Amino acid sequence: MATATASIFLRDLFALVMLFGIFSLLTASFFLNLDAPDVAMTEAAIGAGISPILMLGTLALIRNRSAPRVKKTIRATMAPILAVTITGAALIYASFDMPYLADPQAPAHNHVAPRYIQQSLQEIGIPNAVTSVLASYRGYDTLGEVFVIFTAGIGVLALLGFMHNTSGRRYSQFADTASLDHHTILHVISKIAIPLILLFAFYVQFHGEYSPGGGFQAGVIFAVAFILYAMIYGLETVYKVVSMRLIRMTMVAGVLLYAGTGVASLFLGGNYLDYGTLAHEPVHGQHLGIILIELGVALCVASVMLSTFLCFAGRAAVRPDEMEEGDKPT
Amino acid sequence: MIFGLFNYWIVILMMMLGFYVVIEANNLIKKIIGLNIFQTSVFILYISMGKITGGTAPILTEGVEIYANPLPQVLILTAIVVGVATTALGLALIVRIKEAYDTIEEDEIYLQDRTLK
Amino acid sequence: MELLIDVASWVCLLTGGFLGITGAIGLFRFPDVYTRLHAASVTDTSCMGLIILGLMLQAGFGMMFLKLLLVILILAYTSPTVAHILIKTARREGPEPILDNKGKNHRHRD
Amino acid sequence: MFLAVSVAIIVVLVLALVRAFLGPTLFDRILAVNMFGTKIVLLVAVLGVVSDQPSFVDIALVYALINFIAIIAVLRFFEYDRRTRERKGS
Repeated sequence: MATATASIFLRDLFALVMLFGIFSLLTASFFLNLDAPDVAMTEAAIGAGISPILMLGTLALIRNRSAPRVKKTIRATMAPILAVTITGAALIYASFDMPYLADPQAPAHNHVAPRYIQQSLQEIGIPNAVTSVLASYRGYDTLGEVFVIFTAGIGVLALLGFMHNTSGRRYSQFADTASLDHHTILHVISKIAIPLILLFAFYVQFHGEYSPGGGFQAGVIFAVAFILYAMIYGLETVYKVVSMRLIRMTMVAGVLLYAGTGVASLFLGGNYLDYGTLAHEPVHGQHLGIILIELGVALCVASVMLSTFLCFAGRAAVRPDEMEEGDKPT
Repeated sequence: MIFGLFNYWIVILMMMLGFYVVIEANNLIKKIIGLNIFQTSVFILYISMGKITGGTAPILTEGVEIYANPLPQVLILTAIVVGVATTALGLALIVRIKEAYDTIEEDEIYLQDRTLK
Repeated sequence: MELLIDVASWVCLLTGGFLGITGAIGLFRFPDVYTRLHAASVTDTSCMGLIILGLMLQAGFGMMFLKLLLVILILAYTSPTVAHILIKTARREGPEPILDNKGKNHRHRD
Repeated sequence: MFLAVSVAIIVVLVLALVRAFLGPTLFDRILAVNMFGTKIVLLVAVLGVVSDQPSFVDIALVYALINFIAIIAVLRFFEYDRRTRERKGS
């Protein structure tokens, strides 16, 4: 099923991005078929939502939609094909030693997984094993991932965000302000939709212990709601709600909340990120700790995604070649 | 039953497609998309390893004994979000490259670098 | 009673599936984007409604029922909106619609 | 019965996919993408009812919302493009 779309060899970049969206949706349903609803939700929200939006933002900024046809020598065409074929053949040869799909005897199922599945209900007390592994057993990993996301967010800010000033006054003269303002129906519908999306994000966040969901997904959905708002009502309107400064603050606050939970458990006599000490009973402590760090993850992810989008959009609103000569970044 | 391995073959096929796009494409955005396809194939590899016969989604409920392996799912869940964050970084770099070189074709950038020297 | 509900839901599901396929065929048979959108969006919305209605009847009242209701609501809002905006943008930017000899081919701008 | 519906949806999916590949204009592709998204939502909902997991319907909801937003983003992109051209023209 997923192979169908994998063959993306189009020259038109725009169509490429559209097909990439389809590809992600297909992958997500693939995950669902393989019993991974959490991952499917993440992939749908990210792959079909955020990444096409960012790619479109890039396309809007670089302004050429199609890649030119390049004449290549035979060697330049054959070499990649050869390399790919050899690697693929080697990998297929290697796959003969792998366990079959869904084989219960596979080594992956026999080491730590049974313990997670059997014990997590007593130790952590929440039904969604993915959440308990994510937040508690593998808390260190997740902390690291959050830091990576945070760093990437800072990187994008450093690369694209320096033309922002937080009040947004700079681009009022070139403004691409209220962007889709002549689509009345869209305005009405999105006014209904945005609170719904926000509500749904909260549901995903706080119900994530019982059903698929959690900080990562909720953060993305939350950011997507604001992105929709920005796309329909324009950047300036968004800055009235959340200023760039606020987004940066929440970005840091999310990471600090996560790390701080770990430090708090350290002070209360446990190991780092060992939430059992946060309350009188270990299970309650685990609950509290998971809620706290999921909140931190959601804050960080949401603000990173939002700031990335706003960087791209803000860049599109003030184009360097349309600015005064003196304004150009050096 | 050798067809029990078909998930690996799908993964390998996708991985090689992504790989091919990455090394063949001249356009930087196409490269990023190739990278994403490669990444997705790795995700599918992990998730398909977590699948287990007769299992259900790892949300513990009464009366269900077999669950899919939660560990690869956790790894991939975070990897997806990290993946999009790094993709965003790559795209931001592309925007800056476009501003600096006025092109996003790899050979033209190379040519400009050569002539500068 | 149970049989009645079952039959009703089957009818809904089958009609929905049939409509979906009709829309997809329309996506191929029609000559330009406007007629294709006509084929797709009308059947799309009704197909969605019917299939989810059938599922709701199958699921019985409960959490599932409410969530499916929410899905219907959201799709019923968004799907026609998307069709509307798509056609508006296409009219402004995209190709001219194919009209017969009597039809006028003004491009409207606002 | 569920099987029949799933097969119907999958047929539609394949057809929409082909349209997205062929699509002479961009709008055909967007249309196909939209249709694809809606049908995936339906497929996930059917899957949720069959396996009796209400949480799958949550995922269907996410798909529906994301699909809507992605299409809006595409159209916003067109709008932006048009404005840039107009600004350059004037």
